[in-house]
Amino acid sequence: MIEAKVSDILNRYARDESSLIAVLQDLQEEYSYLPREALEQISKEMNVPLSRILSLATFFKAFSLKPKGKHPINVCLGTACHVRGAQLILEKFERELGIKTGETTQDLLFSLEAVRCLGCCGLAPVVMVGEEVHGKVTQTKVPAIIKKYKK
Amino acid sequence: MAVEKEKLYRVHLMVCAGTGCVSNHAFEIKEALEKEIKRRGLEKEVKVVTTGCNGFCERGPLMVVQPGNIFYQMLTVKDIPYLVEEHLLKGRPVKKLMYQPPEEKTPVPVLSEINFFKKQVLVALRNRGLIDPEKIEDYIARDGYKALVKALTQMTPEEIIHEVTISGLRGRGGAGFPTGLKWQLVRNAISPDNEKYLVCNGDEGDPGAFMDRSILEADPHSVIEGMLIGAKAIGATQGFIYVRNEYPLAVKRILIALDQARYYGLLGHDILGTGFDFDIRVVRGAGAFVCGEETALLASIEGRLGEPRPRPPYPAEKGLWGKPTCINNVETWANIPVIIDRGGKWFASIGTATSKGTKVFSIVGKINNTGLVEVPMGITLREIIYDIGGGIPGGKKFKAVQTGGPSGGCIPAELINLPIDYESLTAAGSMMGSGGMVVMDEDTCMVDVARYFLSFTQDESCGKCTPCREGTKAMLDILTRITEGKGTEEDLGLLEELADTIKEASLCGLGKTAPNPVLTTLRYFRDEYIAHIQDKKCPAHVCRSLNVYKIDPQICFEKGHGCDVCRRNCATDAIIGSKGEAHKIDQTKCIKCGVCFDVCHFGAVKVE
Amino acid sequence: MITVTIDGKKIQVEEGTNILKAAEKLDIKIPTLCYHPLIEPYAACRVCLVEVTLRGKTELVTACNTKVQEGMDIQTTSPRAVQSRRLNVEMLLARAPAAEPLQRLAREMGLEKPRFPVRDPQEKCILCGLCVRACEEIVGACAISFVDRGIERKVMPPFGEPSVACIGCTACAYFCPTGAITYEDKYGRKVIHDELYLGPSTAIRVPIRQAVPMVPFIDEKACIHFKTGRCQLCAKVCDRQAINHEMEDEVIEVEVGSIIMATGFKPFDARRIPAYGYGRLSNVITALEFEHLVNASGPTGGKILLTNGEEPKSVGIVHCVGSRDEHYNEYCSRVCCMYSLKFAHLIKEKTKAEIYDFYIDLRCFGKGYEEFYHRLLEEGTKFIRGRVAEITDLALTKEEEGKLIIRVEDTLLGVVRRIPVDMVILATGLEPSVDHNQIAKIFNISCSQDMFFLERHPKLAPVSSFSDGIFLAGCCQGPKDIPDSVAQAGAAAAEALALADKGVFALEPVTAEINEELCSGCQICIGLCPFKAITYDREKDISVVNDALCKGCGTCVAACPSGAAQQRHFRDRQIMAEIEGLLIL
Amino acid sequence: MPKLTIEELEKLREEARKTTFIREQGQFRAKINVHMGTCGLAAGARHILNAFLQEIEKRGLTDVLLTTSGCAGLCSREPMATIEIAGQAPVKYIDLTEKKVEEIFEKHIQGGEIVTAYALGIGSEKTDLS
Repeated sequence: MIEAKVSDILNRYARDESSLIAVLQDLQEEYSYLPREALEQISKEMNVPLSRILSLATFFKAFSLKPKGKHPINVCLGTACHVRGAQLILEKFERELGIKTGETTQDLLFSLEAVRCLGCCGLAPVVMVGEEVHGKVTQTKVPAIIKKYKK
Repeated sequence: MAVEKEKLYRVHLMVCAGTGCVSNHAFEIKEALEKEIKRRGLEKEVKVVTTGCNGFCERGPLMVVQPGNIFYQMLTVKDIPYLVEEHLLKGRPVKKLMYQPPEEKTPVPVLSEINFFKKQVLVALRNRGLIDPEKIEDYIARDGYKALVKALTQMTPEEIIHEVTISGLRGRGGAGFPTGLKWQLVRNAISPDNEKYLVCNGDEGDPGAFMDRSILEADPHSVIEGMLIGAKAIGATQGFIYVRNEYPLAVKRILIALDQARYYGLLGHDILGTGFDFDIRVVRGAGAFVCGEETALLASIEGRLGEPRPRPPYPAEKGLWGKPTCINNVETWANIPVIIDRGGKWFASIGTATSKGTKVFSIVGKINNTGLVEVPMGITLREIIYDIGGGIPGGKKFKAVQTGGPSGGCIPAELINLPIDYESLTAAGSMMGSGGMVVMDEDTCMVDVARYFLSFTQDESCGKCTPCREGTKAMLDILTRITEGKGTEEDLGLLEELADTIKEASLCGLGKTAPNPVLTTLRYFRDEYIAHIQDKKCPAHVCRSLNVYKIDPQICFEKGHGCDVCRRNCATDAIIGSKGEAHKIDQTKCIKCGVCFDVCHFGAVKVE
Repeated sequence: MITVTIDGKKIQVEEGTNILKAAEKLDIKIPTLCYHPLIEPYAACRVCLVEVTLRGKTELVTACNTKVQEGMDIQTTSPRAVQSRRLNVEMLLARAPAAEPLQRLAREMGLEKPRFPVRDPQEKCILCGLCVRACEEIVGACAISFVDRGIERKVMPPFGEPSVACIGCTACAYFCPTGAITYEDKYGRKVIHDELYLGPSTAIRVPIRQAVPMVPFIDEKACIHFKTGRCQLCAKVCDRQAINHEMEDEVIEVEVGSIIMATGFKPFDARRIPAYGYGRLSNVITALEFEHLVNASGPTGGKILLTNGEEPKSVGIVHCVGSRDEHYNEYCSRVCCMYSLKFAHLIKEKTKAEIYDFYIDLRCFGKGYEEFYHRLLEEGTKFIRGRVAEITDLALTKEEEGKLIIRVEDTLLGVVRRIPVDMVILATGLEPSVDHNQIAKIFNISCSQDMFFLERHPKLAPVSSFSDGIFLAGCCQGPKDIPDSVAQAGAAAAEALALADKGVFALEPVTAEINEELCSGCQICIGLCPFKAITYDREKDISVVNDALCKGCGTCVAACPSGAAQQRHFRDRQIMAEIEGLLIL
Repeated sequence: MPKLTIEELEKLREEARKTTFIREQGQFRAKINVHMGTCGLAAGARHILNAFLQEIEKRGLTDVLLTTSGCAGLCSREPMATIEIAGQAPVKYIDLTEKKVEEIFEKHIQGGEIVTAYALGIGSEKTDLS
């Protein structure tokens, strides 16, 4: 299953090291994390040492070695959001979901991340759930946002 | 990809589809417009065009009606039927959907009359709001690829470089290296197999800055054309555009633009029949601020760890795969076609003696008109903040502006008449950077801001060199201590000592500039540090550990009649009281999240 | 050449030299941590910062990766440089307080304790990346890498598990300046992680200690270069450029007039006697191992130590291991008695251990040997006559605990004894070398019952073989001590020289010949000739005898069905005449 | 038509300009304003507008601007349009039909000659505002 998917991703690119990041990005998109078997297969088929793949996978923020929740919540901590109180929003999410930043809820529904600038500074503070952007968020709006995705 | 013959419409509705407006449901507005236009039978007369970012993100979703340049803002789906009937059917622009400056009573209908737009001079952003970024024909109609034709048929590489040199264009990515000189270096560099590369740095990592994103979204072809001209000048055959993966829309639009350019033979072999070859590949970043540093960016394109390496050798001598490589940022590339088309002299006539042309800034933070502006170099801070930015919301006092992102510094209110150019910003202890401007008012704590930026760089440090990896962490620890009221006076000395060494000893630009926010705030706002250390107080009530929330029982009881809203919203059951009586906060339980302060309609909750 | 000024002193260096090397020439030491001359500079630790002024611009640069330029003015001790270096060391010390080179550097700079919080007092890794770079650049294995970033950065194999890419070369540990990467000494080699077992620990070594000639060789099975195609560090560091990885084994053909066989012996494998516990009990060692141990250039520098690093208090030496034993070799290996006595003497000299010698007969046959034996008796070595039955670590009494117990019948007293000792040396005998069978076949040499090469005559031709021009020397002919070997080798050389000196060789006339007219070309004789003296002449369809090779054994004559093969001096006619003569008597 | 030559690129530019010129804030030679209040619409202003649009498209003009506005006040003479040639006073035409539009376009906009037969008057009303 994973093997076929990975082959499919690998076929989109030239099998040289310069495509490695793109391959990992597609893999991350497919699974919401980088499964170990997939990395081992990529290492073999692209002829890139596993150690190098691991160092990329842990260096870049876009990659995760652990499965993410169905609805990834990204709280923007960009400058504009920070001066408009984004840290408090993040902490509110932590309290509401009962997890720390970087973790995933037990039911695998939500994972919480802090990100640096989503580029919607006009709407600060901004929270992105999946693909959807919520602008001008306040602490009191947080429970409603979570509720919306619980169904 | 067949090209349909375009029909003439009497009205074009230019709907902004930049990330900001898309986040504000711009596509729903577009659908509603199309539906309503069809319902009214106007589909043969009125065309809806999606454009890239218009800049006035604060007011999104935005739409401009052409002809007439009528500017609509903060649209909702509900407004659409009325707008179509009134404006498009009856020809009566709808006043209530227009922009009304805070200080004026009447709405301003015409875009060019709005202060936010009035003072701007568009060079890099020349096509914003005027073209559909997904249509190459729109770009061509606005003199797109005209400069390319000129460069390919009438100019030698030396002439192109000469033109860029006399334009005085300096790198818009931050360091301000003269572009013409860089090109000359790459042109002169010897490559064993004659291969040279060209890179567009679109890894815009500064939090609060989004000009590169905006250009790639609104006018991708201007970057492609700039790179084509650059390729001819330095003798490159392959280019790369490195874009943050956090900018999906920009990636999508640049990919479409590349396809279109290839379709018309503006990329690939034998471009426009002139025998010139060049192609461009898009590389998506994967979330590392340090990849904005050129050597780290190159490593990342090669598929290696985005870790800076010592310079020299500079990329101009040894870049991608060891070949001479020219790296310029998105905005720099977008300026090139105009310079070639209108001449370097024309460009040099804008701006100041050492900083020529215009610069795009994103103004965010405590400001009325958040958005993206392009202004001539040398404009004063006051003009940007008050004339364009519309001043500080809520009549608060302007305190400082932070420029240059995490690498920059804070410029205090006293320097509001500072002209904006590379040299004066550096003299003030900050830097041009990529052009992010974060405006701060009296409610902003400067220690917290310094801590914020340092936590950013500390988090983004790649960890290769000691001063950046260990030093930023040590500084952050100290700043955290100070914001928690545990700082000592020796801490300030240690901070300065660390800052000096990190600045001098770090390997790359990220570390070398990381202490700037701390150094400038220490320079201009030392009293705020002292207040945190000596009085254990945060004057702006931002540092939460130093805050105490209290409820004024009199106001709570008399004005609010003990409304109980604060108690219901309190996360930790720290508020005692029931409906109809004055409430109290149990300080042992209070986590200082400030919700009670936010929800109280009567101003009964006070921060000390 | 480029002229630069370092700390006020002018010096000329070659273009492309880095500041570090240029300063070295003036004996100016700049501290470094992440730099290694064999690995590309990384410029990460920043403790080699120096202040450089060039064309009016002064800045701090790292000495490891900055190349000198004409007119550079370099200050290695400017306050700015010293301050930055010091703070960098202080910061690193907070990260890795247990790293020794760092502690030393800090002390040199007058730093006691870092002013920053220490996260892990046991930490040794300073993230210099030498291990990662060595594994990638030099070894080419890429088994480890940096993971995570910023303050969380660390070095790890993928997923923190032993890596399949690891070739177990321990280069990472070798380049690690702080000892943060460790390995175990196991199976006689350095082991980075347990899943790997890959031959000896160093690829370049001298075959044995005190080998003659004392020349190291590269073991292809262990050499990194032959695994990954990289490394070749040895070639880089060898001043004389004596190392060539491209060199291959080759077959050389030499035409000679005579050959001296000196193919030696192999020591008896003590594992074949399970009762002695060799290979199972760690302090049971063979004679050869003891020689290594006691050698001044050996692993312990000549000290006699047990595996736990202590000196033995008692040592047992077991004679006749694999010799004079009908289960293994019936012959006496001749040298064991005397080297055992030598060992006893050496142990006595170096330790105060009690020594037990278990012998069947003591054969001190040479000149001065008996006197040596008497000296040993005087030194107090205890000689016990009897074949050792068993060596065990199963203790029966308290005294025996933690010891090796030698069970033996003392035939002089007629009792079975259990003697506890700390170390047992097995005096292993001598056996024919591993490939003696093949050698014998190639050179047509006969072997005696004990499988050593057979001399032509034990008394009259002790150094000749049955093949003319092939002589025997040393242990290939039978167990010998050094004087005997040397004497025999001299004799063999003299024999060979005698042939060479004459230049001609008189053949024995008693050889076979084949009558061309009678030979049917059946080739039966060719397969039978033990000296490969008969060849087949395709043109004439007959067999032909090579007179120089024929030894006149007569096999072909007896076998020839047509009577074409005849032996000179012993033709059928002559033999019949002899028989007739006998019958007349 | 992949693979443009330089001439083809210029042609493409000309083509594209014909439909996008109305976004520019440049100088237009002529401006047509069709009055589209409720009464105008009832009287058929839509058709008039389309007729003007077709004329512009047919001739491939990029310097004539077509806009709309609300009621002009003279409801009985709708549909109406105001035509303003740069540098000249605006002219109001009344009781328009598609056929009249064709004539006005040809003579007035292209030829510069006011079609007095359909014109209400020259110049605009005086207002206190603006």
